[in-house]
Amino acid sequence: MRFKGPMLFLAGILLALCIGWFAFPMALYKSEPQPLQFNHAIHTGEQNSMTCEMCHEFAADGTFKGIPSIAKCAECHSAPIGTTQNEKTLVEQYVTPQKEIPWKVYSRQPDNAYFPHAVHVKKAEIKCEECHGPHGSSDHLPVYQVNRISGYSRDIWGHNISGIPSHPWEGMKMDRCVRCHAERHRDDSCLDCHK
Amino acid sequence: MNITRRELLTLAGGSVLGTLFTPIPWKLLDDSAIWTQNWSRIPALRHGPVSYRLSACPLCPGGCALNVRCVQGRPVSLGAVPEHPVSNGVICATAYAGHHLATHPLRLHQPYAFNGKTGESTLLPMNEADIASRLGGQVRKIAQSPSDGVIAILDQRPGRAISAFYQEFLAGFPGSHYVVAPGADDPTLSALSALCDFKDLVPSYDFENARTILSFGAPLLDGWGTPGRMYAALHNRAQKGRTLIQAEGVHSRTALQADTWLPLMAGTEAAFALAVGHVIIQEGRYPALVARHVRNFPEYAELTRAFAPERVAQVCGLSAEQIIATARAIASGPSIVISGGNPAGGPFDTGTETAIAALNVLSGNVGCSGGVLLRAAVPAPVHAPKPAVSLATIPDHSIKVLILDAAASGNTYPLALLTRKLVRQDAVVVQFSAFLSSQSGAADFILPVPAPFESLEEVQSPAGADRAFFALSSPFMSASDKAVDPVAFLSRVATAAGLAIPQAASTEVLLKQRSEAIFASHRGVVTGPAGTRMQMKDTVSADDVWKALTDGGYWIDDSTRQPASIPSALPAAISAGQQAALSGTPSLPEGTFRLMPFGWRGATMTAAVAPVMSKLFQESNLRALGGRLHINPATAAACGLADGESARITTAAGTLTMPVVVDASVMPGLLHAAVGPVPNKTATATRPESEGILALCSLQDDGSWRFTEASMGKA
Amino acid sequence: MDQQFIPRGLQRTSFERFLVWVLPWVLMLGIGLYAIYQCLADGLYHTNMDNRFAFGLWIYLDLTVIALGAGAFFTGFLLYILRRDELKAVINSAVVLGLICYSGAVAVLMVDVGQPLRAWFTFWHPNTHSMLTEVTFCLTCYLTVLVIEYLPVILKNRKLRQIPRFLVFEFELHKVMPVFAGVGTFLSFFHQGSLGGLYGVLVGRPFAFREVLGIWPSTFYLFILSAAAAGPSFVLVTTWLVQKISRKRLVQPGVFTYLGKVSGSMLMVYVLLKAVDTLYWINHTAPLEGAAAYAFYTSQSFGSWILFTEIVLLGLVPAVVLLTKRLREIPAVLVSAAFLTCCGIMLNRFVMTIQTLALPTLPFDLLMSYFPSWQEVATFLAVVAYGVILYSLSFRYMTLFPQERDIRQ
Amino acid sequence: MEQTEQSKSRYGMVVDLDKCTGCGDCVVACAIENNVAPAEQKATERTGITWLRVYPVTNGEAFPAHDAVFVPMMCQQCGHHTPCVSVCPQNAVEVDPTTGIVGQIPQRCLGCRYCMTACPFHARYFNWWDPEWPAGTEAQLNPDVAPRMRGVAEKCNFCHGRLHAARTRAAAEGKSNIASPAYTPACAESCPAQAIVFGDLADESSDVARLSKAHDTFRFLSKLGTEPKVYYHSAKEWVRKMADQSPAV
Repeated sequence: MRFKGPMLFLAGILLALCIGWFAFPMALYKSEPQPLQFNHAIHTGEQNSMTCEMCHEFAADGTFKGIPSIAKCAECHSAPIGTTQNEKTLVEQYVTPQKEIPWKVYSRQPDNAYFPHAVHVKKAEIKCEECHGPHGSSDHLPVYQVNRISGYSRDIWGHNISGIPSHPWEGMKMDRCVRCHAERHRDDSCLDCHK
Repeated sequence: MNITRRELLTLAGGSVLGTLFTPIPWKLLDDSAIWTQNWSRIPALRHGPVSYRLSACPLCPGGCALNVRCVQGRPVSLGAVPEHPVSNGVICATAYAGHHLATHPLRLHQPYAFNGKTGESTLLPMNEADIASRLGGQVRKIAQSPSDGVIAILDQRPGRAISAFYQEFLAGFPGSHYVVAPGADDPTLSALSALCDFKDLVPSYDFENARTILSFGAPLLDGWGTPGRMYAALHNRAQKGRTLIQAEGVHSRTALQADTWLPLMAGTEAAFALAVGHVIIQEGRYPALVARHVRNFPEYAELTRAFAPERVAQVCGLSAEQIIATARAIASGPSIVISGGNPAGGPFDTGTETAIAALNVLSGNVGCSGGVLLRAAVPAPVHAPKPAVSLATIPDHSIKVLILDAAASGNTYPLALLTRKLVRQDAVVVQFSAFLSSQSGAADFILPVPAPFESLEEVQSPAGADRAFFALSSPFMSASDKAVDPVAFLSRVATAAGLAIPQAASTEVLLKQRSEAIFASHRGVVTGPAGTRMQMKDTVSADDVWKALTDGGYWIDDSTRQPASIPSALPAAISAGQQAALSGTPSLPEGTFRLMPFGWRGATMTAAVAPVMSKLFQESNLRALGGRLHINPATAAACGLADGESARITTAAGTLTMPVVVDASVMPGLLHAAVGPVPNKTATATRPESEGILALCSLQDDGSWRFTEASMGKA
Repeated sequence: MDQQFIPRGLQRTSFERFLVWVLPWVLMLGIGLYAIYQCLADGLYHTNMDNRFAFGLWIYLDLTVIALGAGAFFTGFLLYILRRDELKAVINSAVVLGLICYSGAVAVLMVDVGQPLRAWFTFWHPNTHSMLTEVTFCLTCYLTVLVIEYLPVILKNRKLRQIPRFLVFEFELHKVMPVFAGVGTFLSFFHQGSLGGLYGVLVGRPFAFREVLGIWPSTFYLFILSAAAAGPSFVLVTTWLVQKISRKRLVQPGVFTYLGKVSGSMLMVYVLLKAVDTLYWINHTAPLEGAAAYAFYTSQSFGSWILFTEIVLLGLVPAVVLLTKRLREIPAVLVSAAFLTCCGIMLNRFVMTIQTLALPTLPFDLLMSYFPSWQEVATFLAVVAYGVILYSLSFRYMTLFPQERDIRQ
Repeated sequence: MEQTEQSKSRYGMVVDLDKCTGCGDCVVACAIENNVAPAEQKATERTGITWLRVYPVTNGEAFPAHDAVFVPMMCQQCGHHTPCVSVCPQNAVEVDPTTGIVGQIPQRCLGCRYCMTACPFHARYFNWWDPEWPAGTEAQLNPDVAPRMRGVAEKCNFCHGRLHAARTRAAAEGKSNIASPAYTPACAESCPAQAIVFGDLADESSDVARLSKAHDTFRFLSKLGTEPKVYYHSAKEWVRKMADQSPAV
């Protein structure tokens, strides 16, 4: 065959592209189950029409509490509401023994990042959705995927392996913070956001 | 199809090129870098709600208030409480790292039998009940035949509720001793108590109103008393017209801050004190009342006659003018003359302490504002039935069972002081301790008490404090199940021995009784954690008091009305040794030096401080590392020693090799031996830290070990 | 057994003898690799560097080998740009030496930094003010250039020539070699200089600080000159050494003297400027920073003899010798002078690294001491071993000295 | 590098050496606040990490003319030609334009130690070991400061974690930017002698600005021209003279 060499070379390139773009992400991320299913839509929907801040509160010193503690859940779910298995598990395994639910957090930032929700939400009046997307209206939790090397949630890098976000809220890496800060002409220093 | 090697290589070449256009190399580069930022070799932080709570520091008798910052209920830092009336917003370095003590590498987590004496140095795990029943058998025998040896308890911090319990416990045994640990009392005030009759009042220093303070090496600004009080009293002295005179042979931290530093030859303190007395008498600078009412005045005048400043000056390294100026300074207004003791060097010998204390009597400081005042003791539910004795008064080889209390005294002392009191055979030493300390070396059984901040502990005003103060170190960490409560344990021993000895359920019960006694006394004010003040005379319930105290509140006594007159005496004679010091040769024989151990309160051993204190001892040279010998360059040169080299020290008690630190702040001829932690030497759990230089100190009959004659050479 | 790989017309020793020669070096490399593993796996506490002496033997090694490896760029510059064709005789050898020095330096640097996995941050988040950024960029680029320059040497191997595509590639590569030589010279110019600038910019170290000329401190220029002086000398010394070890004549004697002359002239310029720089520093720069320059030479370890040795004994003396035609033509004198030149540059790098760090900066500090740990020494020796092995392999299987075939042995 | 010109604030300190007793409170409080691990067994005063180190400095005289001061030496937060900033190859060191604090980002650092070579105050420390606390102590770390990994440099940043906390608090209370430091670094807070005064040097009315211009106030190595923002004060002449002396080798 005349072009056997170049063809083989091309085949090598194609093989690498297939592995790199399709097999590699599957190998890189590991799916981990959430302890419970959670339906944000039920809480925030018309029936209950709760706001984000009702559960994701601020502490007195201004720190953001993040995922609410089981005590917060117990305010409404001291007994099962409805008959679903999730509801039963929630009450039996967590609410009654007052055990915190070991949620896996999609937007968990590393220890070295300082992200004051108060400054962003209260002072700059940024909407939750701008960073977290329409998470608050989802009716189920997406699959939690963890990067086997860095230990980060996949949502930090963004779902697209190329790093190019498919949605404006996708990705929570530092460049995302930097971009937004640059747009707002914040005088930036590393220590503003690193601790 | 036959694929040749070359074709395979072509395919591989293409793949390599193709990979560059996939996320693989770039994402791996990024993720591996991120991995290095978060890998498991750095601990993960624990976030959560922040809360603050108040407590008090039990790490020494200083009685400092603590503000504890907790995250999710776990302490993350300790801080001072601003405007606290006792500690004035100050705590010491040891306290700043106090919450790390519970996880100290030398922490004990279960009872042990220790057979260090057989040379094997191993800790055998035991259970509490077995130790209690074994000890019960011993104790019963002692109760039956005290002639074979008696039982004694060494109290590290007398005056606490548990101290009264110890005393009650011992009252059931004929010939038993309730012993106060060496250095637990202020030596000057002890000496004064022997000269004056204070009745049941407690002598204290009124630094806040003193005009002149003459300190014989007391580390007044380096951990003495309550540090916050001392900083406040000695801060901006010039504006307050207060003068600090520091007399010692080392340019110590306090000496550096003093208005006048008198580089006094170590060992000539008594001569110097008597010379000061001589000047005061010769110049007639004592109050007229003293000559009239104080006993032994003529005898004292006669005694000091030989101590003319010109003569003493030849011995003590100072000029006669300095002695005269010192005498005039302390006689010119309310003054305090104090020896202070040293956390590792202990008090001076009794003669010296008496000579120093006598200056307070002579200059009319006793009972005078700005001098030595009297205050009432903290109310107690029971009157202690067993009087305290000092170790020195107990005959050697007479104690069969010795129980060592767990409280942190901040001080240390030579173990030989204890061991020489034990009967020669079958003596049993039981140590209550949260850590494998250097004292564990003398113990047969070690019972792990809760670590600091793991249980309620009593915090009182330290020796010399101007008012009675009471607080509780309320725990903010939980103790393990295996932790032993000394009160419960001793009650168990009594039960095992079948003796009818007062029993109590726990330390907490005793503390509650004490809180009730404070309530019942109608004295003083309890300040709650939120700043609420409760006058004891009109507080409605004892429970409120208890609640306020366990939540980090504190009780402060009303000021005590000073007695109209205090029967006082001056020493008629001073121990023979001091006379000799004056008439003898001014310096030690050729080739001999004066060995003086020194320590920093609260940090006299590795077990007493958190590992992070390595910042002071190991990672910088701010504090003297334990086991180092600080000597003057001239002393070093005389012995052919250079900084960092090892010296061999020989005393009557033995020989030890230790590295020297050439230090110009130490007087020539003085061997200033640091007793302190060695944070980089994690003593293994099978062998406690050795007591180092303290093993070489010669013990005087009066129980002091301040100075030892030693020879030194290059190792 | 490996005869088919040995270039035609060259006499090489038996494979067994070659193995015996290489084996000790492999062992040395092995020990070094173990030391490197320790440092990478556990942390840099295996070294004797500390917070005060934050640079040690390894940085010294990097500076030295990069100066000595300058032979590659300078020979290339003379050959391809200035068309000094007599240097064809040593260019291959010079390239191999350069490659060894630079790759060795980069490898050691990767052990020396605490977080090698983040080293690429310098490319992603570069601080353009930093001399080290300049060094890193140029070093990486130049290492690539050296690999490209080394490629034709490999591709000319008897066995590899059988692949026609490689032969074409080699031929094409050869045509553009002057371009690479130019790029290499340009890059070397910057990183050799930046290595000097590394110390010259240390405003907190009055011993090292030099004032800025243009946009770089004077050490920038001095390092370029000294590297240009050391490079040819090192090529000279190694060629001579290889001749001795292989017991063969590899180049015409004229090449040696030419290298010596080049090195000598560069060294003379360097020494004179260095002297001027030192005088200016003693009288102006140091006092401005509140330091009396003489105070730097009052310690026992670093007396003023060190300055004298550096400038006169290992600077002026070899420069004069190399520039004197009569002396230069005596082989023993020539090689000795070249050797002294190399030593002088090594001493200069030692002074810049070690003395700079040993001299205290805080008023109450004392002279710092430092002695490398075995891991540091082993890593150092591993680079030497790696160099010897790579050079031996290249010498055996490639044509490092084109004249060798023509010279009657 | 010259970012200080546009600084809004210049956080700084004045340390009164005459008040310092060398007790060590600041050193320990600093280590606890900033999650600095205890020493490894083999660590020495040259390999340990003390963001704030207190140097006992003597006048060199023989006993009893001997005199000494304790010099607390933290990062001097140089404001001009900050030596460590320009040398870092990957921007892991920078001067915060709003506070003047010289920041060190351990996550960016590759551990080349060039900054440590550049710092004349030896205020930078390298993690020669992995940071290690006794088992259980990790649970007591300050959540406001990330522990550093081995192989990177670290140094004092005026307790930046406390500045973060102050900013969070201010935002939660709806306040705008905190103008002057609404916090106190651990060392200044812990000093029993109140020898350390912290504040905004750019605020003329602040204590720290006033004290920095007081008589007998000086800076160490001022001739290097790096304009440190940490000032010292001593009435003792030998101390002031010593501060600018070229060290006697």
